[in-house]
Amino acid sequence: MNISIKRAMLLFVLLGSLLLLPAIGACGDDDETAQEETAQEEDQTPTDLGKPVKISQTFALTGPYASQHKEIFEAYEDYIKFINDNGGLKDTNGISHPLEMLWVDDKMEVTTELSFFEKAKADGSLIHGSLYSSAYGALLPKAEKEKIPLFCFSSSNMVIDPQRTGYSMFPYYEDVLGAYVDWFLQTWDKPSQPKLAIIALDNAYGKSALGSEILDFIESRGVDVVAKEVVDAVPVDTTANLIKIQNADADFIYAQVIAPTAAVIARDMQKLDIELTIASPAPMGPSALLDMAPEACDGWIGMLWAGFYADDDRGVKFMRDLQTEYRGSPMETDQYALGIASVMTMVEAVRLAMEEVPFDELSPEKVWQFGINRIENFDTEGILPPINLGVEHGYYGQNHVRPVQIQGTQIKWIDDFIKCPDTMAYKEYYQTEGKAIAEELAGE
Amino acid sequence: MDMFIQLLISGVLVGTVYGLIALGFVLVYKSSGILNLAQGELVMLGAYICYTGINVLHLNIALAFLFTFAVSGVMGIVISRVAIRPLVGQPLLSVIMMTIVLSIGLRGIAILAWGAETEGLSIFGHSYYHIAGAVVSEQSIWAFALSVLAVVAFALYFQKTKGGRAMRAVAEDQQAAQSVGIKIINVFDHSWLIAAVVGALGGILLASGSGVSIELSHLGLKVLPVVLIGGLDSIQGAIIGGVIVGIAENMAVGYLDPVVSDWGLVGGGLRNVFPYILALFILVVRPHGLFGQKRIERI
Amino acid sequence: MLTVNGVEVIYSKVILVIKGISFEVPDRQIVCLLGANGAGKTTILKAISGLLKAELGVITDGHINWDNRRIDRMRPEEIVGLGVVQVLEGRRLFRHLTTEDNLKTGAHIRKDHAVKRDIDMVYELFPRLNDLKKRTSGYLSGGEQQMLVIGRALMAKPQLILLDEPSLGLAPMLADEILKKVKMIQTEEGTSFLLVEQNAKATLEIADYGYIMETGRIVFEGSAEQLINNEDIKEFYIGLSELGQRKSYREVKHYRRRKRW
Amino acid sequence: MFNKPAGTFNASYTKDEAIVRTRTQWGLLIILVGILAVVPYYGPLASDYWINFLIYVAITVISVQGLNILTGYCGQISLGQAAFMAVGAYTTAILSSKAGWPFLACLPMAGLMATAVGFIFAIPAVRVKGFYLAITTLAAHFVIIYLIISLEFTGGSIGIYIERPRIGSIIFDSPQSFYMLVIGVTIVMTVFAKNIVRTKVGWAFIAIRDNDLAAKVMGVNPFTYKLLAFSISAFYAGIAGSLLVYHLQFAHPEHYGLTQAIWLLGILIVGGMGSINGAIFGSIFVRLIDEITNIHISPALGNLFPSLAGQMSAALGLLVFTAIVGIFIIYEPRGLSHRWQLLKASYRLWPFSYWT
Repeated sequence: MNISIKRAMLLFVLLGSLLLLPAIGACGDDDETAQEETAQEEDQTPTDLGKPVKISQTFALTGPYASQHKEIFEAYEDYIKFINDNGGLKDTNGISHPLEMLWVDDKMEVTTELSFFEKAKADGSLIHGSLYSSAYGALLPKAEKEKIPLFCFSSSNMVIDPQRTGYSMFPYYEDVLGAYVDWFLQTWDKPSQPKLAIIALDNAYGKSALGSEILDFIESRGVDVVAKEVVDAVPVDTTANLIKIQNADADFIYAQVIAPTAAVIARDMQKLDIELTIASPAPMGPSALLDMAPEACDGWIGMLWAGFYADDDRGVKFMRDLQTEYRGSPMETDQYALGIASVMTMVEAVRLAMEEVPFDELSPEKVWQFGINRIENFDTEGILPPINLGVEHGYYGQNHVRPVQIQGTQIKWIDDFIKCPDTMAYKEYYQTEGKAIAEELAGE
Repeated sequence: MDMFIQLLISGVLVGTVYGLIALGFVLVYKSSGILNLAQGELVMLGAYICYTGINVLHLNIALAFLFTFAVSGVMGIVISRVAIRPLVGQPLLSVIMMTIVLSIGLRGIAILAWGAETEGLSIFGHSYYHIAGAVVSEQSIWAFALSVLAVVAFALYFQKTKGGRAMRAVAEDQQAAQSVGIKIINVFDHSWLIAAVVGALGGILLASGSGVSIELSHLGLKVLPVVLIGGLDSIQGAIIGGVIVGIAENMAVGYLDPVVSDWGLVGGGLRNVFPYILALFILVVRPHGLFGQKRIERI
Repeated sequence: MLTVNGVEVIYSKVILVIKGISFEVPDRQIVCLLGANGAGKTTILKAISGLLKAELGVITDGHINWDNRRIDRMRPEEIVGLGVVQVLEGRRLFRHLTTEDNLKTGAHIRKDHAVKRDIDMVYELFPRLNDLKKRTSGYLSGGEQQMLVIGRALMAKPQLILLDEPSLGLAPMLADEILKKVKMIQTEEGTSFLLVEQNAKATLEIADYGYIMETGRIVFEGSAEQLINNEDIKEFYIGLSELGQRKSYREVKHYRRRKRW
Repeated sequence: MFNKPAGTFNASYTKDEAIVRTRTQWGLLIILVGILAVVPYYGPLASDYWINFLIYVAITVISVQGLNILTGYCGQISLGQAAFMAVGAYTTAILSSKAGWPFLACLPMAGLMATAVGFIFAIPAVRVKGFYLAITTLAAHFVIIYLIISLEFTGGSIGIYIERPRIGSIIFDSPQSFYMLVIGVTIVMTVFAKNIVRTKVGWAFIAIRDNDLAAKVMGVNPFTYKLLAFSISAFYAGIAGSLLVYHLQFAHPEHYGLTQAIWLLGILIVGGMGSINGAIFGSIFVRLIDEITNIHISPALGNLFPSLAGQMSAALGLLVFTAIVGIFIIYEPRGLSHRWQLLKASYRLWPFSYWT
């Protein structure tokens, strides 16, 4: 009896302490409100610091994309610190407002994602971002209904079309594959029909390279898709897949995978003595691949949207300085560059809206109307080609990729930005009808 | 034909590692009747510990292995004492949930300690050999050889030593084992220690190919079809089941993927699912796996 | 000497199985516990050997002493270490181990190197086991299995063996043989036994002292002769009436319902 | 069975079998339903954020009720519940977006489809027990998710968007109205579950859980009843999946991971197996803790230790789940519902609460 009482007490103490957790969370909130109050007080004194401007973003710091998302997370943090260290954002009255990022690790669970979205909305976030299609897809209907601008970091064409208040400013996976095919065909000089093999990760990201639309597109370019292989995120062995590719006599390979997968594929290719052109889209991360399989990855091509790699553009220098200042030394990872490009654009949308709308009237809808729709030829100074968002611009975001290659122990740009083809046959839909919907939304 | 042999040989090489990991799984099941769904996490942690040994503590490979075994062994004992001992006599669901919960907790600890990043773990050479018409990498030969060595060492331990006999006794009849003075909880500790160590070895061997990451724990789930096929309580079943799954995976990719691809399943991708489907079929025919003992139940 | 003093056992926190019993097993003696099914004989054995804890049974009152040390709070392996070994009911072998390995597990707690010699001693005692050394024990016959579990218990060099229903499911001849061996062990090795049996007649022939249990209580005790000569015992446990005739089951039951100790 | 108020005796079998036994209970029930109806409009929970949370809790309750019948009552461990939810979700998504079926047709169809799929996988599953069963249901999970992600008509890896549910001319467009719909379904499903477990079927389940061989001897065919339990459980999962997909308006295979199945089992343990109340308590308790940890604490912690932000927040949620479920398994395996019983008993027996 005594034991059970003790146990019960222990249980309640433990549960009680768990229930204390919200109190701790609330303490955090208190701090915020306290900050806000002090900020308000400071408002009255002419120190020029207003209430924070909030943007929100989710990351998946657990799960297969964790290492990429961590770099992106760091990029967001650094850039926001940079903005705040340089005086924050000015509103129409010339008062500066610090920038604040609300974020959460969604663990790739859609319910956390949705819950956070609602909380961010309630907390006054002006613009929201998520990193992958399955979460984005669930947020889009809600964002659309309330006209909250929603950024999807990387996505398949199918999820994001037609665009209304959701954006991906990076090219769609299908389009990147299309660009790779076109790019390869430029140097194809043999008389035979070129044969492509596709290796896809066994999840939504990977399998978007195997959709029927993109396969139709590739066929329309006169390329034969001879192998469609599906591999695990962290495979033990890809020999079987590669032998099939070898037997199918492929001429080039496209691997929609992440770095650990690429490392295994690279080693198995070396083992089986396969020497074909192989490329991957941005989530693969060539710098990570170089770390993991330095002896086998020579020649691997990355179709990147943005990145470092010994470029002397101002944007790249800026990122390097940012990393040196906040992280101690430049790490030069390509995911970081993507993160910077993304957060830059989000902040730019907020900044543009703040130029037009008085601070008190700022809302997600206003940011969408006066911010996003006014992003035209937004220059990230070389990180990305100029970005266009919004209704008037023919294209949403930017649709360029730039190939890099691992050469020995170096990663080098091997071509300039290439415009991606529109691989979706039904793309006409949002050029006409979709545009009408967007205009209608904008007109309200 | 060439492809067949290549697939067969790579299947056997990988399958042995699966068998090794499954061994730890079977051992815990036999001695304590607990389905260790955290085996995948033990595999993952083993790889991380070895990574720390090599890249942070700068140990040489032999020392790094010993370091890994020592740390994993201690971890196994701690798990056994903290999480498993209170479960004696609890219902099945509690036991299963405890190991699931344990697996989640271990993943949390790994993330806390190492972050969620992927690291390379290069401990074997990168040369390639042609054996019987197939190309095999040095890494997979090492993996095979070390797995076989570990399995043999373990089998000897299990058959010939006092500790091994105690484990077998507990596996057969816990109360009778207690009645001759065997301390059951010591045997639990023992079996978790071995499970953690063979898991860690499996982790190192797998990670030497695919790198160290949290996702390595998913490879632990591959053990489940292995033990379903081989039988939960059979050590030889674990090894043979491992090899069967290794081969089945490769054959599924090589020969079945194109078929199901034609049926409209995009790209096939049967590698992970096929062992489970195979296991389901085997279960329908033999509910206790190929080598599992049929338990006689009394009301 | 084993002393059980006022022990009460509760299962699963609700079922009172042993309602305060006391008895003792002097050194070098065979003491038997007789009683019907469900009287709590096995439970008291498990309470002594410490195996009760694994079955959600708890000793809630009283104490058990062995050589003036309290053992009721000890763990089973500690009790085995003190020389008290239980042989469980139902020939609980390690069925997939060989005969010899079974005997070796019996010596688990021992640290000395005389194990080999003791194995030979067991073979001497049970010559049949010698021929079956390498056989998987699950394939032995019932009698051989019973010999093996007793042999296995002997390997721990016990001073007291708690023997639970050794003749259960054995042919009468085999049962007698087993009991003879028990007597032999007692006289030759000086091991004392606490013997639980259904077969009262055969048991009382080898026992020195006996206790009768019913529904968790000791209702009668006495030396073996006293018990054999007691009319009631004859009636219920040996199944003979005064006239030496077997009574029908119905009559015994009827009588029993009427008469309570 | 100390769940009757002290001094209340049942004078007839009808009364003994009734779900709600006393007038007080009726009163409390009506008040509870009233509160549930008012919550989205007044009070501290009347925000989109909390309504979203409550909707999700209600959907969880439905799914856990199903799992409770299978695992808590019938004793069959299932790791496949998330996959059966996916079946319900995809049935709804496909019928609604491609065939234009209305809500009232999609919802039961989702349940039935999940039942059918559950039935197929139950055939190998009922032949095995214990650990083999657990892994068999795991296999079912992998196979189902694999099929969803690989087939064309399920939208494969892309997913399917669907419209808000509508009944006749009413569109459940606002969070509040959808909340009402979900709560309504949840109440119906809970009453249904309560009804199942107190009938002959329920007792057969319990007999099988406690000892299926004994049940067989007593004339309960374990095979049939296990199949039935699997089917009922899958039906609940299908309904829950259907509601979830209406809530998200988007079906995607990544939404139905193995983690979800594990969470459902965890909730069952925390709530207390074999208890209808337990499923409700568990869902609220675990989801609340999860919500607070993930959304509120973990970013705050991350901001506190910026250099470890990623690690901290990623690990926290996992460790908290481990802690909660682990503590319950070890210290209170009968879950919250048992605590609730004790509380009720001590209240009723007061001041003579020596019963515990």
